Parts: sequence; structure tokens; C-alpha cells
Amino acid sequence: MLRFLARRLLIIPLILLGLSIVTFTVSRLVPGDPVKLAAGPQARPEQIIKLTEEFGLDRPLPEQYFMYMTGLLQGNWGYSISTKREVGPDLVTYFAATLELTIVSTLIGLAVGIPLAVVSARWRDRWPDHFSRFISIGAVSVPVFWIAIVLQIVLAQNLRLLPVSGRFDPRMSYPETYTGLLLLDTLIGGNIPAFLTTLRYLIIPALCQSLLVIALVTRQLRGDLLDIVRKDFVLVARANGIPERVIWTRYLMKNALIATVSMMGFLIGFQLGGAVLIEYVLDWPGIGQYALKAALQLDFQPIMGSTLFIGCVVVLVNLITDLLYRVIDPRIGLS
Amino acid sequence: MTILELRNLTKVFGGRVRAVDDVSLTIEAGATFGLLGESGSGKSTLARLIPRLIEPTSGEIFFEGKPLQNLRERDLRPVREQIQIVFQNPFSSLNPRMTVRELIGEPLYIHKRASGAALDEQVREMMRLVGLNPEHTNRFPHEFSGGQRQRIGIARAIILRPKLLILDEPTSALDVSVQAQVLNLLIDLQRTLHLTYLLITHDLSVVRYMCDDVALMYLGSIVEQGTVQRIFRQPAHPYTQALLRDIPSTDPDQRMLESVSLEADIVSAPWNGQGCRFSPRCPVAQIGECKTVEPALVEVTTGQRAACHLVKPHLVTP
Amino acid sequence: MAQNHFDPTRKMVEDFQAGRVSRREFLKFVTALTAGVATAGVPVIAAAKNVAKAPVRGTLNQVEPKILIYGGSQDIATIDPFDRTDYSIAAIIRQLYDRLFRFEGGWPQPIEPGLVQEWSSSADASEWTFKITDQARFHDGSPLTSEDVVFSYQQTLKAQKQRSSLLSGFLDVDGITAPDATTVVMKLKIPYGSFDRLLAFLEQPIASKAIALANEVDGDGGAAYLIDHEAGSGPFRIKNWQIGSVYELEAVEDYWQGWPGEGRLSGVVWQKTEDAGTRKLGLLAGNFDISDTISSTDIEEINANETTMVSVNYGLLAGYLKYNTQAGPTADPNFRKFLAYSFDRQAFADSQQGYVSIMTGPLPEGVPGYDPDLDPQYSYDPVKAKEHLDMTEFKDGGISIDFVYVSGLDFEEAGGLILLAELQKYNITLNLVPKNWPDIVGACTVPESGPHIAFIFDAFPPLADTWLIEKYSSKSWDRPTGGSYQACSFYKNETVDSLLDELRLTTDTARIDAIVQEVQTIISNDAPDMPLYVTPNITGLNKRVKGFTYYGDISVDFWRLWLDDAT
Amino acid sequence: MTQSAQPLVEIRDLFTEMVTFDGVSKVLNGVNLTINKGDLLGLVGETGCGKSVTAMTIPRLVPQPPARYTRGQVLFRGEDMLTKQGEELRQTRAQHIGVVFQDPMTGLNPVFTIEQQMVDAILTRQQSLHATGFFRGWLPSNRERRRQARERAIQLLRRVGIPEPEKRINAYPHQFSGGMRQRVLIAMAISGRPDLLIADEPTTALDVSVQAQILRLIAELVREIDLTVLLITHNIGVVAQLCNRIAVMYAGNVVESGPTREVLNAPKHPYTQGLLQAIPSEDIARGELVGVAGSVPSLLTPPPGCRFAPRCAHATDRCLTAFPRTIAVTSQHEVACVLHEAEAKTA
Amino acid sequence: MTTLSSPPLSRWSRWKADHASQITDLRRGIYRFSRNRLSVIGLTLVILLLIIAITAPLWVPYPGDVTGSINMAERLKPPSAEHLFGTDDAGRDVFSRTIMATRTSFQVGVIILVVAITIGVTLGAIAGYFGGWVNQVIMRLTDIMLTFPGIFLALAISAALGRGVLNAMLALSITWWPGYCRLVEAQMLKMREEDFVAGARAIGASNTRIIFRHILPNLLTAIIIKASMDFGFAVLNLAALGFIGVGVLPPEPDWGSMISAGRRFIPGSWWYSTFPGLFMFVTVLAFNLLGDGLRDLLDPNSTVRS
Repeated sequence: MLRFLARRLLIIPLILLGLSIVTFTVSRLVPGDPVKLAAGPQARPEQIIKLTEEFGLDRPLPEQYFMYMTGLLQGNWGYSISTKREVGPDLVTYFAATLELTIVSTLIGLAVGIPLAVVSARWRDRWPDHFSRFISIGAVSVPVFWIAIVLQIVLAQNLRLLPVSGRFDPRMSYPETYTGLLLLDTLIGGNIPAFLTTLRYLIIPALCQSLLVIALVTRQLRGDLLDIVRKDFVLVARANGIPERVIWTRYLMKNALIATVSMMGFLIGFQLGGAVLIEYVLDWPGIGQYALKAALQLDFQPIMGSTLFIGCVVVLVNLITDLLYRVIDPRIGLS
Repeated sequence: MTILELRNLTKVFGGRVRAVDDVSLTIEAGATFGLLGESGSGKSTLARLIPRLIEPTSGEIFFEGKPLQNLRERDLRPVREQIQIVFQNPFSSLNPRMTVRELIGEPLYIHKRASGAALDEQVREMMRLVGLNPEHTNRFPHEFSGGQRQRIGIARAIILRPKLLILDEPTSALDVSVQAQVLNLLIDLQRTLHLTYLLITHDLSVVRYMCDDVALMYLGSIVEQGTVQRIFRQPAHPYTQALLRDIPSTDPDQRMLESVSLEADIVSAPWNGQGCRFSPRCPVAQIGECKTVEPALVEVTTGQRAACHLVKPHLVTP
Repeated sequence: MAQNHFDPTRKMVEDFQAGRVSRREFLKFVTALTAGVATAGVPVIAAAKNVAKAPVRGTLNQVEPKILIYGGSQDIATIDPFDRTDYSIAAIIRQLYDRLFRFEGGWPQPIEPGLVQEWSSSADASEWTFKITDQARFHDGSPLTSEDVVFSYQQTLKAQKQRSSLLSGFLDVDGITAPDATTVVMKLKIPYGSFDRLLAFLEQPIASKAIALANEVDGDGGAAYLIDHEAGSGPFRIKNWQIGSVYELEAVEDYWQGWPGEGRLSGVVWQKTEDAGTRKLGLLAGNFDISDTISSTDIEEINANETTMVSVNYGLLAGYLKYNTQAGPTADPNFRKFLAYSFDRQAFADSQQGYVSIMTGPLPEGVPGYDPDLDPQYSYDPVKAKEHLDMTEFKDGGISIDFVYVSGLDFEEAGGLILLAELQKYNITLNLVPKNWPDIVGACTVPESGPHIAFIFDAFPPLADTWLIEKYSSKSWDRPTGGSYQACSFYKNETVDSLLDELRLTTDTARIDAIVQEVQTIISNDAPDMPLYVTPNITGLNKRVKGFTYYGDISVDFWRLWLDDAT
Repeated sequence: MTQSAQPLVEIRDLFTEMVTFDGVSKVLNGVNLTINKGDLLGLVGETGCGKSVTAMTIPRLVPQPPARYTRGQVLFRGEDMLTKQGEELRQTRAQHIGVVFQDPMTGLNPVFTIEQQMVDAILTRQQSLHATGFFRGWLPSNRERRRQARERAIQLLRRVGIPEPEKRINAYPHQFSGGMRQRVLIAMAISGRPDLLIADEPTTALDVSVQAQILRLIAELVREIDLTVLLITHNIGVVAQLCNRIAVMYAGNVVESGPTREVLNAPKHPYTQGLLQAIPSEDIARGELVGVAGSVPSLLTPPPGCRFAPRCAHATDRCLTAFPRTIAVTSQHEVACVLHEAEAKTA
Repeated sequence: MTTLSSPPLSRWSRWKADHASQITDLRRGIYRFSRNRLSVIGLTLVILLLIIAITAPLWVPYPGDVTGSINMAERLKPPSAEHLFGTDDAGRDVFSRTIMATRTSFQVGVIILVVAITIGVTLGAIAGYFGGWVNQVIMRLTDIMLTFPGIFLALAISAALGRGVLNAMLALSITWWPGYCRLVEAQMLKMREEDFVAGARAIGASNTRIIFRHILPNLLTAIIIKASMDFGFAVLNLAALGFIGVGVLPPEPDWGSMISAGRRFIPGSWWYSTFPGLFMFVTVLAFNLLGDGLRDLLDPNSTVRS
């Protein structure tokens, strides 16, 4: 266990180093002139030169990279030319929104996906299976930006059930933030109306985002369950007269969930970055939107920052799920 | 004439697991040498060490007097033509994506012995030789029964006319009725093609039926070795004795269940690396040496050697 | 296999036991927690359902009666009074701070007094004197004095950020002084007759020197502090400010200028909504009271909606097709004229639902010197186009030229498509090349990298000289650091250059008019670009919003607005 | 041989099909088999002969689909198992049948401890395992029951020869060797004091020495508790050593059955004879082993008559067309072969 | 061969006789596949879409509308006999553009997958077969790529490189190969230990032969399954890029940018974005259904055995 942890922890910096080199190179090799943009159309030549020096863009690339990395090690994520702000604090704010969305959509995904998978596996090749497979295949086939638009039009515009976009009702006073996760913050603050409002704003984006989770969880879990149900120990349990309900709820689920847990790392990582489309359509103030805007502006420090930040988080999530996997699965955990 | 000699061959996996531990043995040309052992005894690893499918950690391999251990991959190829393996599982040892023609003809193709129509002809001939219908050249392995697949495996192994054939549990996945067919085929082939066999198995009755000499492996090391006649009549090592006792006889009048046998198994009574490796399970290990000193393989009678402190040459009647 | 290995020693067994127990305890804990949350969740969800059913506006309005929700297309990255002037930043700063002059609406914009009550200039327009009101109070209650004005202008000039670029051509840090508490004097480097107009356009916010200096870090004059704190005297102050998510203002009840309308807002929330579709939906759904930058395609729908309407106003954002006059086929004036005659402006206007103001010459309406009689010289005319094409070496076509525009801007793309369809008739391929804005800015530096045709929008102060110089003077691009995107035609005409030099220094209004007129004629003849149209500022309003007047900006002036739910 | 033979299981004329993607496989072709109380019956046959399907039909552990019972009866304690369903079926399994499977490596759920699995098995037989398993053990009464079950589990483990059962019961299956897992599975199977123990190739995956230990354990248990055993194996030696009766299956039929000694010493069916001759033994010299020619027919398109006919040296035209009836050669010894029609005892 | 007197067979029947078993296998496969109704629907749709994509230029009613013609007089006309799916904001026929976008999507999807599979399989095979430091280098690189959510990276790359189908393909290919590398590497590690690989080594086969002749054919099904599902996702991601505005260049049509553009006209001119969206949904659904069916079909565990 410790050896594994040490190995994994050793690899993380290497991965991040590689990632930073890749993103730095990509973000700096593209054409465009962010300095001119920052200086404005009427900028005088001396202003442009001054800004170029300020951003260090007159130095050779390796030196710039080195400067960036030294800054990063001191906790300085750089400075955005287009927003004129430090990248670090922005990343944290935006990331909290994405994280909240990811967590909620993952929970929805699991809550829907697990029962679907069980139903599907238990009545394999019968209508519940066809139904749930169609749902899960359909869910991955719908373009997420399309479904977001549809939900927006139907639920928000026509039925007026939910807000069109955003994260919180502008008419209400914004709740105190402690963690950046509004659901949690409003609960901590005991602000129930704000909590409910947050919930209402979350529904459309979280529903859209959870489609993929539902699909992947159902698909994976169904496969795992079908694999496991063929195992001898299920036969032994049946032979011992263990009721079918117990077999499906306990005997199989624990095994199958172990595989699902190992998938969660991928799934969460995927959502953290994949939320960009939903954030774009539904104007969710998340890190994907931030990064996309930076990419369109060629604002390279926020690009690097958000890339590395997501990279770190994904690596961390993977590490946690791996550990969790090892804790849950007695076969690996203790050897 | 000695065709194969192993000297102090050792294979260590992952720095700890001594799968094959200091094994030395000699096989005479034309003979059938049996290597007997339970699962995990390292016998399959040994089989793969000989043509260097896996690299030995230390020790020497001599094939027809030539050392193999230092040959480069390229120089090894002519030797590998001479040493072929038939694998245990006829279901996993044949590439499921290849037809019988490709499977049997591949060695010829690789070693550029034949191609085109000549290759086809040789393949068909070989199929007849091992008792397969030569019209089935376009079939895939999964269309054959276990016995037929093993015949394909044998055909593939002997098409290059090797001198030494390593048979890694060739019949353990087969039913008895089929096993008999395959064993008889092997005997026939040995006679017609003048093959030398290294037969690896856990089945004592197969060894008794097929082999001239036999060596017993336990946890990577040979604990007893000798001619089949000797060892089956007068087993010296307590392990050999226990094994012989534990084979359920098909004769209902020979009861084996009443007799005492080994109590634990390899996994639940592990060897701590000290002393005799069999001592944790040995029903008779009494002297202190058993737990501290590893016994050497010593001759107990002519043509029989055993590694046990309790077996002294004079104790065994010739 | 190692994992089947069982070590029977006591210690290990105990370890297993310990591991098992803790794991199980842990699972129990999690189970209990889940169960608890689940039980608590049921009433919460039930309550949420009720809230969803309740009429949202009614309940919430009782709590916050007069808050206006503004759907803005841009984020408000900073509220730095000394830096850039994104329309969103300008819009907010306008609420927080007062400035010397104020636009009161109408078109072209008349300038009105703000903090300045009276102003005058020396005869040669090199020294300007401004009288400041003594009524203005900062939000902390302290009075606004001329010291604060001087401080604010000096900070901007020192910072040398975007806001200073036009100003620094005329004014140095030492050029601005405060002889007494209500007087500010500015001595210009070069005389400028329209300096008051320039100042009005620049809208320099006046920040409290005391607050700024109180929060000084490393001698920056409070610059860092003011990036996200306000020190102003405007009609609104910050209530809640979280970059990226919340921008909330509240009204200053006793604002020194008073409140002009029949009622007033108690606050404003800027709801950043970058997507145009979402902005529209927000307005239609009643989530937003105002949405800016509405697409012309949405006008009909918003007007058709019972509670909403649209206000369309033309400002100073003008779109040009800029030809590279130094390189490629477009270096040939005849080819440029061929392009000009080939572009069907009416089709383009149609594509924008008719909500465009077609330009007749280099200057848009609203800039002094604009000549309404100057007919569009190059209206769509295939016959003339062919004539001009025949005069070039490309009369048989077979060439391909690039049309660069900003990725994602559909109106620019529409322009490209119209030209593309037309050029196909002459066997000329037009490659639509959408690029990111910084790419275009980078490419427009030197003629070598300049695109054949670039669709570029300019927004300028309503001053003919600045407008013309930045675009058509070769000095704007023929320099070591290269040109800005305005000079993407890389136009070089000696006569124009000398006329523009003269224009800058002249204070004689008659002479100015003459020069502007002459320059426009020459430029029209040379056709270095195709002045296309002035884009409208389309603002969507909920009908309960009262007091709206357009005053030349994308955003609106919140000070004048109030909400009336009766309608 | 008990005189007061009382049938515990009677399989009558059982026909079973398996629906596969390749077609319908006729796996059981009129199986007749009787297991008397106290019997230790060895069911032998080669791969795919249908012995597992036959045995697992008794507790109805053959999944349907793909299996399909087209004809026949399976009487267990006088009740037809083929008509049982749901709770009734589960009860029968729990109360009266214990099953041990071939592969001890996969027979135990790897993510639960031995204790959890054994306690569940014991409780389910006491009718007190509750389906709301997730919150099990929280009610005091439940906790007490589980504690008692644990005690019983430890006893059982001790009985099947697990050293230090109080400690080992907390371990996970992967911490056990194959032989020990098989012992655990046996302990679970006998925890409900079943009438019938079905052991499906219980020693095939084990080494000879461990096999001997397990066989010895089964023999002991049979003596100790009043157990009827159906042992499925392809190893005739195992049957010879352990069982008092033997039934030989070939391609979906029981071709010969009777007292072990009688059948093994004087096999009547050509297949049984061939099977016995195919085993290498001391007396057979190299190259003289006689196997059974040919291979097992495809059950998708089985031969119309005697299924062994294509491989049989004595086959006549009649064998190829007509299905042989079962003939009692002695009172206990039955064989399904036309060769022995003459010896048929009049019933 | 055995009987010389047998009548000469035609080449076809000869071939049939020689490959009888392959034919049986195929027939069996078709039978099994046909049992899964959802995948049959998927396959039918895929074939239909493929035919549409290939033949579209021949019968699309307004081919000019795809290459740059505009007709402002016909703006935003609702569906009619003349314009089945109505017209867009430049008066172009939405039907023609939607149909032709199928072609674009298929081309791009195929190229992305071919590039990604080529890179991924090659690297994965090398890493898996040789192991050691080669494996470490390749797999850590793969980890770096996989650390990153594909769509995010693709968006960033193509946003930075600028709009255009080539850039989009490049971006998507870059983010796609690691999946195949992982798949092949894992399978390779497993296959390396298979008896038949040891067997091939024993008869003296070279590493290249073992990788390409022995192991990779066995991974084919896994790759095909993944590819058939990925194809849908590739189409989806291309559309996502188009939606954001970094995909295919105008005037060439693609579903994403059509949805994005048409969205401004919802609900008034609903047809503009609805039809491209529907087409894309059907395409992705078809490939997913097919992939799912193939997986069930080719999954060795799914065979029912007695």
C-alpha cells in the first residue's frame, strides 16, 4: 500500500511537468499578439514595448517557461492579459462552480444509473434491459449542448419552471461563501431560501451533465453485474438458499461497485473538463468557460493555469479513487 | 548420447520468487524424461527456460553439447528449430485467428523451409501423420475438439523435425479417452521420428506409462530423480511416497482413503526458505536438520537420487 | 501467486482484523450519514417543489422591490479606473464614479456638464480651465475636490495603460494642476480645439485621492487597491462583488445630483451572460429586465413578446472591409474598386434584418465632418465591377483571396458569404478565414502578414481627426512596432499624410472642415477599404423599465431608470 | 448396499435442451437416475456429457434460459423440482440441499469475509436472514442471531479442518489456499444439515495430495451426519475410492449404473469398458493403452440412435437408428445397450 | 485433392468449399447479431447514413447552397416541398446542408479514427510488447494525454490554432489516440503471457511477426468495438467544436455550427437547428447501437454454453 502510494506520488510531478511542457509549447507556438490586444488600438509604441517586457514575452521561450514554473512553485499562477487579474484566485472561484456541478451531476448519474444497471442486468434481454440500454445509449448520443438548449427552451422559457442560466438568482443577496460550493455554503449558513434557489439553478446544467454519467455508469455496471452474476459464488449463494433480493443488493453490488469506483476517477475527471460545453451554453461560471475564453483570446497564462489546474485535480481524483478502490477491495488492499 | 543438460539452472521472478532453484539434469537422446510436480512446483517455468522463451537468472543449458545461455536471439533460432514445445492448454496455445494451415505451416514459413504449394503439401502430410483430416486445412482451432487441437499443436511442433520435444502437460486438459489417443500418438511419433521427449505433468500414471526416467519437482527444486521403475517401486523421498499413496486407484478394492497422508498444502504450510523445503508438510520430518539444512540430491541407489536427510543410501534396499 | 499467499502468523491475522473492523466501522458511518442526509433531503426536495410552483417574481419582489437585473454580454474583470475601457467596465464605472462631463442622450451626442460646471479654453486651445462643483460627495461622505480630479488624471497618465493612450498624446502628468479646490487647469502639449469632446468621450472616472492613498501599496497610488474596490462619488455603490459570479450595486440615496426620474432603482445586478441566445431567453422569461447586445434576428421575437421590447440605436461602431493596399491582388486600386462594386450592401442589410446604417464614406454619422450628401460611391454594380476587374491582371479570375474575420461573429461571416457568392461569378475564390481576435491584431501589424481583406470594426471618439489619422495615416502603421488593426489597409498616400498632420494641429474650424472634406474625397477615390455600415446597439427591455434613453453606448445609464410594475 | 433403499432423488426420463447462438443443443436425452438415502453416488463422464446439468437440475441451479426442460421429472423427497419456483424452491435449497462446486477459487465471494458468507448461509437456513441486509446487525435481536451463527460457523470450520477457525473466519477468501476454500465451501454446504450433498468435481482443481484430503473429509462427513452424496467427477479413481454406487454418463444419457465394485470390475457398456481401458495403470505397457476411438458427437445434431454408436466397435445398424432401452443386468446394475438385452432380468 | 476423379469445381464453389468454416462463422455471426434488435436498427441506420454520405452530391436539391450560394430573398422559410427542412438565415436550403454535413462528419470521423488508431495501436503495441522503460516512456506520455478530458483539450487546441477542419481533426486526433494506446497496451500485456505467443516464440517467430501476425489480429475485435462507439463520439465532438465556433470552415456545412447558428432563431425558425440536431443524434445513436451490439456479439463471455 505504502509502496503503491509512494510510486503514484512520485509519478504525479512527472505527469504534471510533462503536461506543463505540452501546454506551454502549444499555447506559445500559436500565432497572435496578446500584448497588442492588451495595449489597446490606440496604443503608442512605447506602451507596447513596456507591456511586452512586463509580461516577459521578449525573452526566449525556455526562459519564459522557467519563469512561469518558478512562479508556479511559489503559488503564483500567473497573470491574465485579458482580464488583468491574477489567474490563481480566479481558478479557485471558477473551479468551485465546476466542482459543484460535477458533484451534483455525478450523484444524479449514480442515483439513476445504478438502478437502471441492476434492472438491466437482472432482466437481461427482456424489456427492462432493452429499455434501460436504450436510455443509456440514447443519453450518450444526444449532443449535450443540444439538450441544454432544449431544456432551456422547454423548462425555462416556455414553462418558466426554472431559471434560464446562471448560478444564482441575481435578485437575491448572494450567500456567504466558505467553500465556494453554494449548496454547501447555504447549508452551512442555514440559508434555506438561498439553498433552494441554488438548487433550482443547478437543475438544468446538472441534468444535462448527468446524462453522460447515467449512460456510462449503466453501461459499465451492467457489464460488471453480468460478468459477476456468472461467477460461481453466485451459484453457491443460490445453492445456499440466499434470497435473490439479497444476492442482487449485496452479493453482487459490492463486487460491481468496486469496478464502478475505479471508473469514477475517469468520470469525474471527464466531467470537470467536459463541462465546458454546458458552461458555455448555460453560462455556468466554471473553469471550462474560463479556459475556453482564455483560449479564444490566446491569453496563455490562464490557459496554462486552467490546464494544469484541471490536470492536478484529475490526477488527484484518480489517486483518490485508486486508493478508495484499494480500500474497498480486500483482494488488493491488503496484499 | 546426451541431448540436453541443465546445470544449476535458476529462475528468480521479481527478485524473490525462486520458481526454479538450482536444477541440474541430463536427458539422453531418444528417451522420454518425465518431470513431475504439483502446481506451483516450477515445472512449466523450467520447460520455458530450456529454449530460452524466458531468460534464466543463472545456470547453464547445453543442447547437444552446445551452451545456449549466451546465444544471441538470432543465433538461437536454429536451436529453437531443434527444440519444440507442445503446450498444456490446447485452447489457449493455438492462435484463434489462424487457420490450421497457417498454424501448422508457420514454422516452415518462418524458417523458410517451404512455401506455396510445397508448404501446403507438407501441412497436409503432417495432418495425416497426427491423425487429422487433411481436408480441414481452412478451419479454425475452435472448430476442433480438445484432442484434435492437441494434435494440431503436436503437428506444429514436429513439422520442423526437431530433436527434442518438450511436452508441457500435453494431456491434462483432455478427457481420459482422448488422453489415451494422444499419448499413443506421441509414442508412435517418437518411434517414427526418433524424438526425445521431456514430458512435464502432474499425473503420475502418465509418467509411469510414458517415461523412462523421472524427476520430481517441489517448490522449484528436484527432490527425487531416477528411473521410472525404481521410483514407482521404491520411492525414497517422503513427498514421492505421499504422492504415490494419494493417487486414487480405479480399483475399488485398493482403498487409499484410510491411509495417512500429508495434512497441509503448499499454500497453508509455506516454506520459510530455511532447511528442507518439504519439511513444513513432511509427515516424518523429525530431525533438526530438516528445519535448518537444505538436503542435497544424493544417490540412494543406482539410478535413483533423492534430497532428504532421512533417506540414507543404506536405508534403501536396492 | 502472491495474492493467494496466506501468512498465518498471529500478528498478520490481527492486522487483518483491525483493517476489517475499521473498514466496516467506516462503512457504517457513511451509511448512517447517507441515511441522515436522505431523510433530511425529502422535506427539502418537497419544499423546493413548492418554491418552484410559486410565482417567482411575486415572492421575491416583496423582499427586493426595485432591483434591476441587467443581462450583459461581457464579464466585468476589473473596476480599475485607470485602465481599459471595456464597455462592461465602463458601464459599471459610470455608476460608481462621477466624471467631468456627461452625455445626456440624443444623437450626435451633445456634451453636458457633470462635475464640471463651467469650462473655457485659451484662444489657441492649448490651455483649458475647468470649474468643479462643490456639491459632489464621495461615498464615504468626503467632498470631491479638484485635487481628486488631478490625482485621477495623473494616475491614468502614469499607469500608461489603455485608458491613457489617447490622452497622453495631448497631456503630460505635469500638464494638469489644481490652482484651488474647485478649479482644474490642463496645459496641452499640442493645442486641440476639441479637447473637451475628447475628455467627455474618455470619461475619466474621478476617484478619491484620500481613499486611494490610504490603500497605497509600494507607492502605486492605490492602483492595486482600486482594481477591485471603488472610491467614487457616483449614483451607485458596490453591494456585493465577486468576480465571475456576482456584480451587485446599490443606489446612493442622497446622490448629489439627485435622481432624475419619477422613481429610482434600489440596486442593479449585472448578470454576465455571454451567450446571445441565453440573453434573449433571459429577457423573454423575465429573468432579466434589460439585455444588451441583442442580435437583430431576435428583435421581432422580443417585440412580439407581451412584456418586452427592443430599442435600436446606431452609435459609433463601424464595420469596414479593409483591403491590404500594399500586397496581393488588393494592392491594385482597380481590384479594390472591383471588390467594392461587387459587394451587395443591400443583401447584407437584409441579412441583418435591415438593422444596419449603411455608411456613405469613411466617417460615420455622429462624427463631426460627416457628410450626409456623400452618396455611397461604390454601391453594388456588377457592370462597373467587371469594368474595373478587366483593368487588372486578374480579369479571368483563377485567383483566391483571403477574407479574414473574427471567429464566431455571424454578421461578419454573413458579409463574407455575400462576397463569396458574388466572386464565384468571376472565378475568384474567396476563402473565409475566421480567426481569433488576437490573431487578427497580430496579422495587422505589417503588410507582409496582413490579410487580403479583413472585416474589422472600429469604435472611435466622435472626432474626425482621430478617426481618420488612425486609419489612413501611414504613420499609424509604418513604424518599428507596426500598425494597429485600424490601419490594416496599410494605406499610404503622401497627400493624405500631410493633410492629416495639418488637421491635428489646426484649431481653425473652417480649415478643419475643408481638410476633412478633402481627405474623405481622396480616400474614397483610392478605396483602401470599404466603409460598410454602422452597427446598431440593440437593447432589449422589459416594459416595466422606465426612463430609458440612448446616449451612445452599448450599455444604459442606470441612474435615469426606474421600474414600474403597474404596466 | 442398503436393502431398505429409499429413493431420495428420482430423475425420470429427463430431457433438457440448451439454447445457444449456434442452435439448440440437446444436452440431456432421457436421463434416468435414482439416488437412495445414504447413497454415495458417483456420476462420471467426460466433458460435456451432461453430468453437471443433471446434478444441478435437482436444486434447479441451471440457468433458464439457456436451459429448457422439455420432458421428464425430477423428484426430490417425492416432490417434482421442475414445478417449483421462487420462494418454495429457495426453501428447498436452503433446507435440504448442499452444493459444492468445482472451482474453490471462484466459489466464494472475494469481497466478503468468510464470516459474512458463512453467517448468511447459516441464517438463511434458519429462516432468519433478512433481505434488508444493508442495515443488518443493527437490531439487537439480529446481532444476537448473527453472533450465534458465527459460533456455529466456527464449529463447522473446525469440523472441516480449518486450523484456528476463530481467527481465520475473519479472513477474506483470497487469504485461503484452494484446499482450504474447498473446505469452507463444504462447511457452508453442510451448515443446514442437508439431506443431499451435491459435489460437482470438488477436487478437479486441486493437487493430488489435497484431493486426497478433501475426499477423506467427505467420507468422514458421510459417516458422521446422515448424508446422501452425489459426487460428479471425471476421475473414475475418485469414484472407486469414495462411492458405493456409480453412474456413467455419455452424451446426455446414463449408459450404465450400479454398485461401484460391480460396475468397475465387470463393466457392461462398451463406453464404460473403453473408459476404464483408457486409464494408464501399472499393468499396461507403453503403447498398449486402448482409448475410445473418435470423439464426442455434437449435441446440436446428435446421432439418432444410440449416441455412442458412432464410436462403438460393436455397433450394429440397429444401434444407429434406435435408442437403446435401459436393461437391468442385476438387481442394481443397469446398462443402456442392446448388447445386453439377452441378460435382461425380467422386472 | 484426395480423389482425382472429382469433377473440376468452379472457382467460386472451390473457394466456398475451402472457406466453408469461415462462411459458417459469418453466418452464425449474422444470425447472432440479428437477434439483437437494437443493433440491427443501428446497423441499418449506419448503412443508410453511409449511403447518404457517399451519394449526397448526386441528389442534394441545392448543391450550390453548400458551396457558397446565398439567397437573401429566401431567408428563414419554413419547411415546404421546395425546402424540406426550410431555409437558413442566408436563404440556403437546410436539407441540402444537413445532408452534406453527414458527408463532412463521416470524412472527419474516419480520418480522426484512422489517425488515432494508427498512432494509438502502434504505440500501445510497442509499449505492451516490449515493456520495461519503453513502456514507461510511452505510457507516461499516454497518462499525460489521458489526464486531460479530451473535449477540453480539443477545444483549447483548436481554439488556439484557429478554426478549420484540419485543425479540428488534428485536435481531436491528438486527444483520441491515448484511448487506443491504453487499450492495446493492456491487452498486449495480457496477450504476451498467452500460450500461443510463447508458442510462436518457440517456433522462432520474430517480434514483428508476433505483434502483427499473432497478437494484433486478436485485438481487432476490441479495437473495432471501441472504434464503432468512438465514431459516434468523434462526430459529436466535431459538432461540439463547430458549436463553439472552432470547427469546420464556412461555407462548408457542419451540424454543430448549424445548431449554433440556428439556435438564435428558436423558436421562430425552429427548423434551422432542429434538423441538424436530429440528424446528428440519429448518427451518433446508430453508431452507439451498433457498437453496443458488436460488443455483445464479440464479447467471448456472452456465448451461452452448457
